[in-house]
Amino acid sequence: MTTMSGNGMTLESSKKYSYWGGVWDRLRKNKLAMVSLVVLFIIILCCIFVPIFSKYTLSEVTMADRDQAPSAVHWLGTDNIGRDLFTRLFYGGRVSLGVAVAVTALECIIGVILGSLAGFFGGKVDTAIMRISEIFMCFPFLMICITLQAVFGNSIRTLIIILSVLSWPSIARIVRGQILSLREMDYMEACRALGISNKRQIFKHLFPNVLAYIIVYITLSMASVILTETSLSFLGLGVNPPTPTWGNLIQEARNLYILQHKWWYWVPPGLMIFLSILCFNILGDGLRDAIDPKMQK
Amino acid sequence: MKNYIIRRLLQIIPVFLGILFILFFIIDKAPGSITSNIMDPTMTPELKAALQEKLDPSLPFYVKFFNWLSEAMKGNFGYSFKHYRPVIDVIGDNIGCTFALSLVALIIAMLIGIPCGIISATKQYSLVDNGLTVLSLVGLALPTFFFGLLLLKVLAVDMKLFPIFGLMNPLNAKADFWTKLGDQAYHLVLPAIVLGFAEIASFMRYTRSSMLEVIRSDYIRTARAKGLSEKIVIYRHAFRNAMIPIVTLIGFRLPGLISGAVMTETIFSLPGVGKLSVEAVSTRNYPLLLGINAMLTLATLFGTLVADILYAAVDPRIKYH
Amino acid sequence: MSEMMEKKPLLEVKNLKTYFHSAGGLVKAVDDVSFDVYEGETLGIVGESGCGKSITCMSLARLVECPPGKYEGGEILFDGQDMLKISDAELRKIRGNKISYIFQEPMTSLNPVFKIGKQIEEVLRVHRNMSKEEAKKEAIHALDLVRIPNPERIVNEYPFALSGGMRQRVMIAMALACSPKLLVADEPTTALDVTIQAQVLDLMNDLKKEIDTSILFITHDLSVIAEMADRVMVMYAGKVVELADVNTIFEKPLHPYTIGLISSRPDMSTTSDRLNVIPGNVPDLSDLPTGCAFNPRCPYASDKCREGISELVEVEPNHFVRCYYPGGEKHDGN
Amino acid sequence: MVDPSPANIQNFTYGILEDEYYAHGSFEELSSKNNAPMGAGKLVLEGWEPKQYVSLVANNDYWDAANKLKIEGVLFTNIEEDALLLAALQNGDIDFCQPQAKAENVEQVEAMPGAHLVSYLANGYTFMCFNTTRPTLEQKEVRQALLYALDRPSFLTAEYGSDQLVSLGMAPISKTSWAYPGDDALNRYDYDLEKAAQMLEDAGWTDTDGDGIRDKNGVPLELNWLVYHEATWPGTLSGMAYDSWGKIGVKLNIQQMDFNTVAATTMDAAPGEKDFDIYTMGFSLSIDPDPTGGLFDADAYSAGGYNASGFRDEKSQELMKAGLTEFDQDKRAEIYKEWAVLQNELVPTAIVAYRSEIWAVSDRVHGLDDIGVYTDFTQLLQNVTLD
Repeated sequence: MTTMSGNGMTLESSKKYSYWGGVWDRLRKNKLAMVSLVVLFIIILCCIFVPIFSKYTLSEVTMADRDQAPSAVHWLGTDNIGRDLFTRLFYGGRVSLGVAVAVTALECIIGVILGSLAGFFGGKVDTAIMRISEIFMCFPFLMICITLQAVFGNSIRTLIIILSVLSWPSIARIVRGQILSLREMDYMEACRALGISNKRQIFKHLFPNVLAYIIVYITLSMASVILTETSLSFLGLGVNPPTPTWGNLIQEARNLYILQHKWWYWVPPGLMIFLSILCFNILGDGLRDAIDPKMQK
Repeated sequence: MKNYIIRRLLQIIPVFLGILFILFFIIDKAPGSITSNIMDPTMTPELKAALQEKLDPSLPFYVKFFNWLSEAMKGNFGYSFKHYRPVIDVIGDNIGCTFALSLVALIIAMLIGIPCGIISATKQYSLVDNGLTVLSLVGLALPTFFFGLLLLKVLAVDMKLFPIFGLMNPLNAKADFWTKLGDQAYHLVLPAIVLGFAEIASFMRYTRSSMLEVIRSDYIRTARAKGLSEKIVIYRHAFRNAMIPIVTLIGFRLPGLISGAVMTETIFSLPGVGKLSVEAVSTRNYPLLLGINAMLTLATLFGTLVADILYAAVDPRIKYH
Repeated sequence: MSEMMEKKPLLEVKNLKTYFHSAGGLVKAVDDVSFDVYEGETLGIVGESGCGKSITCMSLARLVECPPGKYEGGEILFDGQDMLKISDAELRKIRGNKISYIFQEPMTSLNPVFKIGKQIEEVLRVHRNMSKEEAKKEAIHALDLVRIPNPERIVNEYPFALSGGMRQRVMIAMALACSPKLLVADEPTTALDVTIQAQVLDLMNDLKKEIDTSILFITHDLSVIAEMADRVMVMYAGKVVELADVNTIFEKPLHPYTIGLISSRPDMSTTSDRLNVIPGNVPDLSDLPTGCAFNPRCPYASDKCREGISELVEVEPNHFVRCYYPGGEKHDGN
Repeated sequence: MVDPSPANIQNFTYGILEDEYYAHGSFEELSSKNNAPMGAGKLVLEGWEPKQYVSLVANNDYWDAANKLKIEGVLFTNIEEDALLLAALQNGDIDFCQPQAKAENVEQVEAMPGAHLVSYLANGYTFMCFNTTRPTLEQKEVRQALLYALDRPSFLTAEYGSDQLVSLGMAPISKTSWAYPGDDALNRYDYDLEKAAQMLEDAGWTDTDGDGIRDKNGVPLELNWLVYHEATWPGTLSGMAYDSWGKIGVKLNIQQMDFNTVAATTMDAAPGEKDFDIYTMGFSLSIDPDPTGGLFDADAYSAGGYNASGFRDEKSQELMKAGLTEFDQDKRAEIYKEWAVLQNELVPTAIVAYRSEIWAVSDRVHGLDDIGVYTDFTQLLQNVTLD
């Protein structure tokens, strides 16, 4: 209620309005995004606390109860050498999600730094970085994977390095595009007029605006890394056995007999992949709409 | 405009050579050789070493690079030992199927994705919008090979509506052109759906977000105030502006037309460039590998150039000098 | 000005209510507004931003985006039809043909990817189903009418190549192409600098006579009102608070808000170094004070004003005001 | 023909080639002739589409008129995804195919109306090669202990679904060969964890630093096992070993890579640079049991040689040479039996299994049912008739 006092007017707005508070309010209204956030949260929790839920390890072979359908003893059944699939599913989740987080983080660090430099300084720096990104985008993804994995060994670490080194250009282009358009804005003109240093301009003024786009990119990149890991496992380039990942667990589906008769081999990993990617994408969309309803992708 | 294109073309050459040079460096590091795959017990080590030297002489990689480049300039992309044929012919065999498959998939994706994007943008947050969004996200969430296998199992193996494998039925190898074409199209239906489904999602989301931005602008209100029908306002005025980012998306998809889709080609036993490049890598067939990658790199670089040209063609405000 | 009265009103707006159902609650943007527009007349609507003048004029051709907007009630009689009831098809025949609009922001009101000519021809082809060639000739004629230099070239230009003033002229050409009966101008000159503003206003006046159209002119700029309007309607917080011919409004304003508005205009004669200001801010439409919305800022407000609001009363011929104490009569102030 | 040797018989498998046609200048010229082969066989190449089909028609003027084909020809179609072979057969697109020898495939063929099964034990084996030049694996006892600690019979049922299709591998001679010493002469290395642990203790591998992994003179018993993804059985076997060996203090790292890289790191690498402890592969053998130049031949320990393990044993070399100079098959059998028992005991390369081959044949095809280990289907084509 506006109250009148003296000749001035004090205006108490009903709540402290912060940018991210607003984003969260709008996101909360998007039911789909909320559901996916909850689903993702549950999946992540299961992956973290799997040792508590299950008394088996991911590599424990018990030939006696091999090839069992889901039962009270093995909640999600066992594979052809009697390893407990419930444990392997969520250890696999740890690896798959872990790789996704690591790749996305690394890719964003490289991409954002190079993108900001290209966008902010423009000119030769911009063309140089863009040409480099073009080179990286032209690389035959497969050939690089096989070679680097063959040279550096097939560990999760190599997989993360390869995936992030090959996919930073996309975030770099997004960040560059944003900074190019933001740089022309009047408030940046003001910054320059006030003599604010380049570094401060980038991180204090430009970065928060670009942050919104980066967050959207992060959710969508999580989904695409999980998918990439699955396709790498299809070609046998995924993580070394016996470490399970959702990608290599679902390869069982390639056998029509198992597809038909031993559904518990491939349904749970398939479901996990499907749900996590779907939720990340819905969240990404929801976030984009919440951050700026008419934001350009 | 013309000298802009020439300038861009000149820029492509150094990038192209740079990529190939790095590629040579990487291939040189790859363990294994052309003859590692030969498991014939009667093949003595000496014979194997001689064959290896013949096919892939152990020169430093930059020497090999210039030899290859000078030959490639003359159009001779080398010989594929495994296929007993020049690299050009081997690529030629596989590119037709990949091009047809990817083109059909791209067309499916655009014909379905773009209208859906427009509909869900004009009815934002309605049931239709949410429904279409989730449906398109399902397309993105299914790994291609998984979706392909299920489709193949249900439609081809169980219901026998579509062929199970291959690009053509060998029995009508000698049939006239049109039956052969029809047969190949019939074989490409399922793979195109699989390949197109994921693309639908990206086209839809691109169109939706760019339409959302355009729909609230002043000139749309002017168009309505001029007494134009809603359809004309949306499809002529709004979409004509929203089309600009989508056109660039198509430009970036061009390389995909010939890079092939490994998983779809493997599941449906199609002779595609995707599978060919995997095979070339695992058998360390360097001449074939370089041939494919040279082609793909050129396609990618041209793709970006075409995207920019399309951008200028569609948006009058853009003028390249 | 009085002989206007006998003429039949071109447009009759009766108790128009256009509300907005936004997340923050119900916003009564246009709350029970009634007025008429006569043929050949220029009715000015003035008020601070957020007083509902734009929504009023947009409602005339149902151009308010619903949802979140909604036409709660009232009638808009034009050419014997109620604009709120007629079908979309009927409505479209009127928009751009009998009622056309000019908007505030010329830079973004034209479609950036279509040529100027095409955007004008579109109106002609839809409403006058002219052939391509005829429409093109007519478009060139329209551009000439709005005094745009060498129209043959401009017809093939894109909007980005033109200045703000030129684009506004194109908007006017487009609006008047079908010689509409009513031209609704929503702050057409606000975004233009002063010199261009004057040219555009002259142009509109000349064209008004030439095409015998009436103009509904919306602005917050009193000097523009003084120059353009025959009659003036003052709006505040979604309601009409005063309506009279232009001279009466400037010489003898009766509603305290109008008085405040007129007196806050700087003019050469005042010597005091402080401009007098209407205290306070424009009220939040979703959280209006009870009674007369102006009472918190009104020096003459009394308890009566805080409980209820008077009707629009014709205190003098053709001079309506919505205030219990028109002219700020003395009262015991309780 | 170089010098007389009983093994030269395998050189006849290439068939007779027309001298003039195959005269060639450059290497490319010769190898491009592969696209237009000229042979003297029962079939003639009629047409082909790369990666799709090869069509061969009956050779009407075949020299042995009595054995001319009774059918028009044979059409080979390319099906990438192994899982689709049986579906294509059921659909009638193909008449016969060779799916993987697994119980699930046998079960599907037997349940398929209009198709039947032909199966036999194949001439070849899958093996697990130890790098005997490594300190961890140079002792015979350690290799034997690792075998005792690997439940191979269970692996056979897990991977192939039933033990009719495969039999436990014990010696580097095909079980179907006349030179096979017979199961009772060989050690099965039955699964016995305690025995394995004890053997490691006796061999001096004890867990001195208490980290759960045995070590000796500071070297931990940690092994790198290279598997390729093109087949599923290496993954299964290594998965089981990871678990059971872990229980007796052996640390196992499994490295998955493509076939070419495995071959390159093991066989093609120069001696001393063969960077592996264990690798698994499957070999199909030639018709003669002579093992020279193979996995166990000390002279084959070179870049590109098949003996990646670096195994050298004088007795084994002597026996191999003796086998090549003896022309009486019974005497040769005795030499190779003795040689096989020696390898079964030294175990530089452990034989995992002798696998079967199965053919799924449509009922409308007659005359193909006696495909056998040494009779390829091409040798039966003249008896084939179709409904």
